[in-house]
Amino acid sequence: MKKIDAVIRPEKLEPVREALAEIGIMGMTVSAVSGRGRQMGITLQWRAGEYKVDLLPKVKLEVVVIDEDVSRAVHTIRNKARTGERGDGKIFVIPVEDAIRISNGDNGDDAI
Amino acid sequence: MKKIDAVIRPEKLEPVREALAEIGIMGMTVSAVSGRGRQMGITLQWRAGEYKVDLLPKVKLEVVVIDEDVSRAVHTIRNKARTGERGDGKIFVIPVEDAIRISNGDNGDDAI
Amino acid sequence: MKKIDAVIRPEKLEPVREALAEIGIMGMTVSAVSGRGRQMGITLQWRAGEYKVDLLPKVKLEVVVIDEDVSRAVHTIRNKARTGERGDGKIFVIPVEDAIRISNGDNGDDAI
Amino acid sequence: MINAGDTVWILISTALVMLMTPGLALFYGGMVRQKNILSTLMMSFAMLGVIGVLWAVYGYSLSFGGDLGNFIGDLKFLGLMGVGEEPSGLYATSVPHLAFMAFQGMFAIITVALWTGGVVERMKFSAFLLFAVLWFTLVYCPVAHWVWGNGGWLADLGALDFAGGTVVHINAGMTALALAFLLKPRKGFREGMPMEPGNIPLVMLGAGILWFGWFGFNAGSSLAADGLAANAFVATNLSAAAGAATWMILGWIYRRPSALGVATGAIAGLVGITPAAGFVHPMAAIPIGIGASVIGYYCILWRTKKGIDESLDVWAVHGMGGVWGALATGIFATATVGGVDGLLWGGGMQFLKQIVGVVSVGAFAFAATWVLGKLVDRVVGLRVESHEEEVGLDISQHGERAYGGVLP
Amino acid sequence: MINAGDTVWILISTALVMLMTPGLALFYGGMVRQKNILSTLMMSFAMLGVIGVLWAVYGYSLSFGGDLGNFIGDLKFLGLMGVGEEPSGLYATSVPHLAFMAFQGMFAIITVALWTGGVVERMKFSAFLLFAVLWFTLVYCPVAHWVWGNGGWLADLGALDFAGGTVVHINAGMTALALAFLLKPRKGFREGMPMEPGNIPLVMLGAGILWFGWFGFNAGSSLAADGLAANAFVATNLSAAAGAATWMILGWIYRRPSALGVATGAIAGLVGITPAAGFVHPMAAIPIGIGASVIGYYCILWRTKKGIDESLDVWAVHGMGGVWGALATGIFATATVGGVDGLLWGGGMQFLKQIVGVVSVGAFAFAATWVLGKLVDRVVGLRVESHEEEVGLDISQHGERAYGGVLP
Amino acid sequence: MINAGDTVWILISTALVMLMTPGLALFYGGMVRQKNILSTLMMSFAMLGVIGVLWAVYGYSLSFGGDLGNFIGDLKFLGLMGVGEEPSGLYATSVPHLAFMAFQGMFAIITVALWTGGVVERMKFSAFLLFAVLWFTLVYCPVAHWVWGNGGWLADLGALDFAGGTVVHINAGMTALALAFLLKPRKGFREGMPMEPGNIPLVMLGAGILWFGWFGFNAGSSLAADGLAANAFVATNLSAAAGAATWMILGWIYRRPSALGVATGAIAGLVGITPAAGFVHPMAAIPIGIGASVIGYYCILWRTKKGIDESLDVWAVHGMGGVWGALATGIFATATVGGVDGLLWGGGMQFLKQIVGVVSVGAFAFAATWVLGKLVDRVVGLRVESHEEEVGLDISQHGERAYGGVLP
Ligand SMILES: Nc1ncnc2c1ncn2[C@@H]1O[C@H](COP(=O)(O)OP(=O)(O)O)[C@@H](O)[C@H]1O
Ligand SMILES: Nc1ncnc2c1ncn2[C@@H]1O[C@H](COP(=O)(O)OP(=O)(O)O)[C@@H](O)[C@H]1O
Ligand SMILES: Nc1ncnc2c1ncn2[C@@H]1O[C@H](COP(=O)(O)OP(=O)(O)O)[C@@H](O)[C@H]1O
Repeated sequence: MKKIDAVIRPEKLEPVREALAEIGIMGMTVSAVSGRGRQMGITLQWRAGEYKVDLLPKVKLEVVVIDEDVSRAVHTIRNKARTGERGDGKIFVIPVEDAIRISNGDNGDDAI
Repeated sequence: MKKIDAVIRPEKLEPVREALAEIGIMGMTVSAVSGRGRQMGITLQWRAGEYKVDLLPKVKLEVVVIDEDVSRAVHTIRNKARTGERGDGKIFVIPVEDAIRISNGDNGDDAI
Repeated sequence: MKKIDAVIRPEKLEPVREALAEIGIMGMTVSAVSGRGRQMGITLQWRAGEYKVDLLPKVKLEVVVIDEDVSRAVHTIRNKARTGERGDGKIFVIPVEDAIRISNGDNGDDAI
Repeated sequence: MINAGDTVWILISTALVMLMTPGLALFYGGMVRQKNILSTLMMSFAMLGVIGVLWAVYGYSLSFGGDLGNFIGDLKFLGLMGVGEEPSGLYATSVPHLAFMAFQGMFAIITVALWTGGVVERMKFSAFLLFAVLWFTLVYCPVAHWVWGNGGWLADLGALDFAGGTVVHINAGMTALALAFLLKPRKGFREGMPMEPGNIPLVMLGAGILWFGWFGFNAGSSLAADGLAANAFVATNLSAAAGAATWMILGWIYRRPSALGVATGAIAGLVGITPAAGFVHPMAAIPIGIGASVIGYYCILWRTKKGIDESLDVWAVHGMGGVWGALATGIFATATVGGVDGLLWGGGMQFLKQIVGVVSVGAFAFAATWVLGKLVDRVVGLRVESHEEEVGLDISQHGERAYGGVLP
Repeated sequence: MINAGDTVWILISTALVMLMTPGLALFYGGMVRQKNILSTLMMSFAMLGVIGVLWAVYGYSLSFGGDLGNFIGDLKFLGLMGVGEEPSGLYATSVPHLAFMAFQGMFAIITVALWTGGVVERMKFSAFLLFAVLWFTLVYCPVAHWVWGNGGWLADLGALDFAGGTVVHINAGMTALALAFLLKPRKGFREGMPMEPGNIPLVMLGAGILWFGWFGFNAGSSLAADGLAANAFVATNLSAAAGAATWMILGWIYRRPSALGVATGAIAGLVGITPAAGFVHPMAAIPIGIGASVIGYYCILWRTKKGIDESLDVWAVHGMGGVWGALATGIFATATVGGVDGLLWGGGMQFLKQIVGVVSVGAFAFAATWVLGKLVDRVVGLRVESHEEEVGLDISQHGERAYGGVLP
Repeated sequence: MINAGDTVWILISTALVMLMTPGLALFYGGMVRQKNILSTLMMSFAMLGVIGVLWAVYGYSLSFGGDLGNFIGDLKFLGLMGVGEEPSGLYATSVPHLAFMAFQGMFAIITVALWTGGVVERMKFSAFLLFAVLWFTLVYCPVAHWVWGNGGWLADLGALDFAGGTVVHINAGMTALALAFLLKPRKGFREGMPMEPGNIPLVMLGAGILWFGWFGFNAGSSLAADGLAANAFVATNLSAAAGAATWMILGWIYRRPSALGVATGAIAGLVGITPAAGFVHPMAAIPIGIGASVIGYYCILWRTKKGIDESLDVWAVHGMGGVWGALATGIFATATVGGVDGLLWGGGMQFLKQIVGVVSVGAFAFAATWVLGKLVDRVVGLRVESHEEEVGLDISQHGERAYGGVLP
């Protein structure tokens, strides 16, 4: 099992979510985060003049999948989250040793 | 050391939090997340008619424990977070290579 | 590659953010979390009397770095996030198997 | 004869008192946990609808119609029959009867909304609605008649209540207390689970709106744009100010001057001056406001220690503040303002009358609520299911959530 | 001659109607997704600025100046020439002409703000401003003249509109519908992407402010602090209350009594009574409010089913509610209140006149909007770029975000 | 003799001005970082309490009591002695003296609340309270006496200030500037750390409430419900509208039309017209509003460039806007409205008098604040500890947090 951590643009959550469902990956956990990377910060307005904000709103998706699904999942996310501009975000793959479904106690790959 | 990522129902945070304290596990980090899984989304009301929301509010607990405590912690979370219905959530166990306590520099198992 | 999960005081985000930029570590993902540890909870006021809140606001930084940068990053975070009091937080180091940059498909160390 | 100045005053005061109910909704809504904010708002807003209609249909008549045994009005104003553009002859004789009716209606609405502070975060919405209608009919209307109705027994006795210390505040406070006993504490309350206010800025806004609206509530109760209205206006503001400052200081003595405390103190001061505003010298509002804050503060400490979950302190702030205000009216009233002297100026009898008002309204409200509450509990059940309470009433009762969207 | 009571009434009513625009801004702003709340607020606030100035410069004159062909006013009040402290002679003869002018100006502002509910979350701000100025000049001013101007053809015909059922609500509703067609649905709307309201407590607050302000809107339209004002006041409140209760029940029948529903029902009731408030008996406000809610409810269901993204239901609640109100005026009007009898009391002709008013204003608003909208689309483009819509209009149009700071 | 219409007008205007303080609290509170919103709200709310009481106790007397050396009032109205239901004889002779007193009190409260915008996010609450009481006593009361008190030297000179351009706005603006210098910038300000507004919708709501309340502030200052009130009302609205539109355009020229900008522009316009509203033709409000916005805009740019952390721009918007308004009164005043001609109509002397008013009030406020501020700094320390500032003043000063609960 692997956990795929994908940090994407908030407006891309919708298409990614749908595309994952289409390839049968339903389980996912989403959180609102802020990120900094190669993308420049954003310039916002004050009453007069402006100021720069470094950390931009992003969405973090955590998707735990069985080993065989990793590349499919990564692919799907990449395709749907991509604009080609800086700031599209990144995908990290992290090992998971075990998974347990709370409701019925399934564990290992069964729990995914 | 392992990191236990548990995604649970928000209303179960309280009992889980207490139960972990009782077995001596104090350290934990909690965040508000949204999740999708086997549980159907929720139907909300609009002025007239209704709409479906796919992502449900969940709480993510991150608890880093020494290897010996993993199963106790997982057990405790499972017991307290369980209703038996779909949507109870999942627990993932992730390897941790090192831990450092910022205040005094303790590291490894000492830092937990 | 490693993912450094650092849970710090919210007011220390600013200096940590800057210090990491100075040593060339730009990429990071930040989220608002609540945490419990050795630090006592906080006592807040009600209209009359007070109540205790166990979970305190913290900030979680996730920084994925190449293996060589881990100790520099950990060091920098520690230095800047430290007050020496309880509640300064912790840093966890977690293995990462792969990284992909969404915009251009770079992967592995190149994607960091 | 209709006087344009007086008419404007009543109309705008009516609008101000109407605005208090949304203000109260925010005041309460910001104080509950985020998962229950909409259900808390709904209780007040639903009353603007339901009681708004019922007041015109029969409530006004039961309160201000002809007298039945000094206890309740009759049905002569049913469906606003005979309530028209001309003054009523009995009440507010320089403004259209309809305006007086509307002004009084806003008091009925907010009184019901007030005691919802005792039942938030756990009362079933259907039970709430049923109970509210019963309570309005069988408690509010009679009590309003006793105190303000032509022929009401407390009016005849001469118990003073300028703008609703008994009718509104004691009434609501004792009702909230009885309901809190019937409903039992929220899950986790006894175990010390923090019930953190979800949005204090909304509480402050609500307090600001309430303070603003209270000028209509109290000074409008003069029913004319005259010197008495000005007296009531100034007393109202001074008591609110004194109450706010006092509570701030109390909080500071024990720990910190809190925003929630200042807001609560202002409301306590406003409650305290309500029955007195048109009977006392404006400067008397300062001790009255201070007293209301001190009483409210210690009553909250006491009820918390006793483990009573009268959640948003309607009993402490409105109930006990109302008792203090009613008694203070009997102490500070001066004939030079409202024609009646209180204890301080030798009016001992008046003080006794005030006690009669306090005790009878308080006891009646508590007892009647107990009976009606038990009844409603039998019929539909007062409390939501345990898991509905855990999930929050916004989702479980109303199918909504306050702050939508996973993402900012 | 100036009457102080009447003058206060108009001034305070003007202030109340002014407050409705910020109230509406919150009502709408809370209903959109968080990323668009500021852009939604801005549409209303910008109108307070822009239309506020234009009204004094030429709008008042085009609406209430001398008559040109029964269609529009002339320029005799250009730049407030001749609009001074003395009464106007033609309108509101007991208050300063300036006060009447200001009162009417607030109606113009909120009417423009109203239809923004149909274009939120996707209309370019520059296009919005340009269209708003054109629409105000070429649609609002003429229609106001038709109905309320001396010599306006609908006024001459005798079509009744006490406080703006046609001028404000039908007008805004049909405009919103036409714009919604021109703009097309928001991204994801047809695909069922949830467009979750980002801050329902603000919606409730907005509804409370609107209800409060509406007393100025309707009862202020009596233009004097008299019995008729009281009649309009009471009718307004009853219709709002009945509307709120009705919508709550409708929601309950299908699923749950929702806060958003109660707020919407109150507004529907307020819309319904607007043209009628000074012509019907207060109790007639109950069926009018119920009707407005029922109509609004099913119109929303219908337009959703049809895939029409008239986003915040200006058409359903204001447009169709306004139609109902105008017709209901023709049904329930009674000579004892406003001097004219409706269908119920044998006034069949009046009902026909109301139909003429409804159809002509509705059709004109829709058609003129279509033409002007196409024009603006050609010149600057009505809609933001696709990625601007995704990111949200707060950032893309205004360079701001509502809730700043990464961290609480 | 008391006139009911005038009395209503003053009472309701007093209520409106009272509401401005909570409005201001939200306006400011939404503009600071989330961790400081409650502390910002508290500064305003605490003044409603503390100054509310002190005004009745001695402030009114010091401002409007008999004259001591043209500089300050005496103690003849101490504890409202002799301030009753009858008109005062000297001021507002058609309304109860108590009503005039209350109206003036609301100005005192909001003036103190205004300059808190310069000290937010870093001033110790205890120091704030102490300073506020001293400032109110030693700066506000004298200046109010100079300008409005019977015998005040600026009143005698004939410097015009209809509703508080000098007393309120210049006074508050210069005070905020001096305090900002004494307090030094917030941590991170000079380093360019973003100080992102935490809740702009609350700012917009606050601006809406302020605009609404300002009708009482300015038009109420006519002290009668007459043509002059209508003139002031219209001028107020036009200047606000022009200010809002102007700021929007300025923002657009440089970058984007922002919501914060529209709100700020409206306030600037309202400030500008304050001293002039009852002296100029309504159309003069348009250049006045435009001027106030332009001046405010560039003053903010300037002070930011200079690294001055006068955090919420009280100096730029109120101080310099007030200067502009006072001078503009000397330019645009016309005898046909308020009996005095300005520069434009040949009243050059009046313009010089206005300059005297501006300079003397501005200099006095700045200097007195400097002295009192240093004193308070010595006694309790003006600024919170560094770590308290980092954690936020809500927690460190008030033991509260605005949006409670870990979880939505
Ligand atoms: N090394 C990293 N560690 C953690 N998060 C990162 C890292 N690099 C980037 N991110 C996350 O990805 C987001 C996008 O990164 P950015 O460099 O702006 O985009 P891109 O790489 O697509 O040009 C950042 O806002 C941040 O949240
Ligand atoms: N594969 C997964 N990866 C990440 N998070 C998951 C995964 N599966 C489930 N979750 C999280 O767990 C929550 C509960 O999952 P769900 O399938 O609804 O419950 P259950 O498995 O208990 O029936 C989801 O809302 C989601 O947040
Ligand atoms: N074992 C743990 N697992 C996950 N998070 C932890 C753990 N221990 C501490 N934390 C996080 O670190 C924060 C600081 O911990 P605390 O024990 O209060 O500080 P310190 O160790 O610096 O005295 C906590 O609030 C929590 O968010």
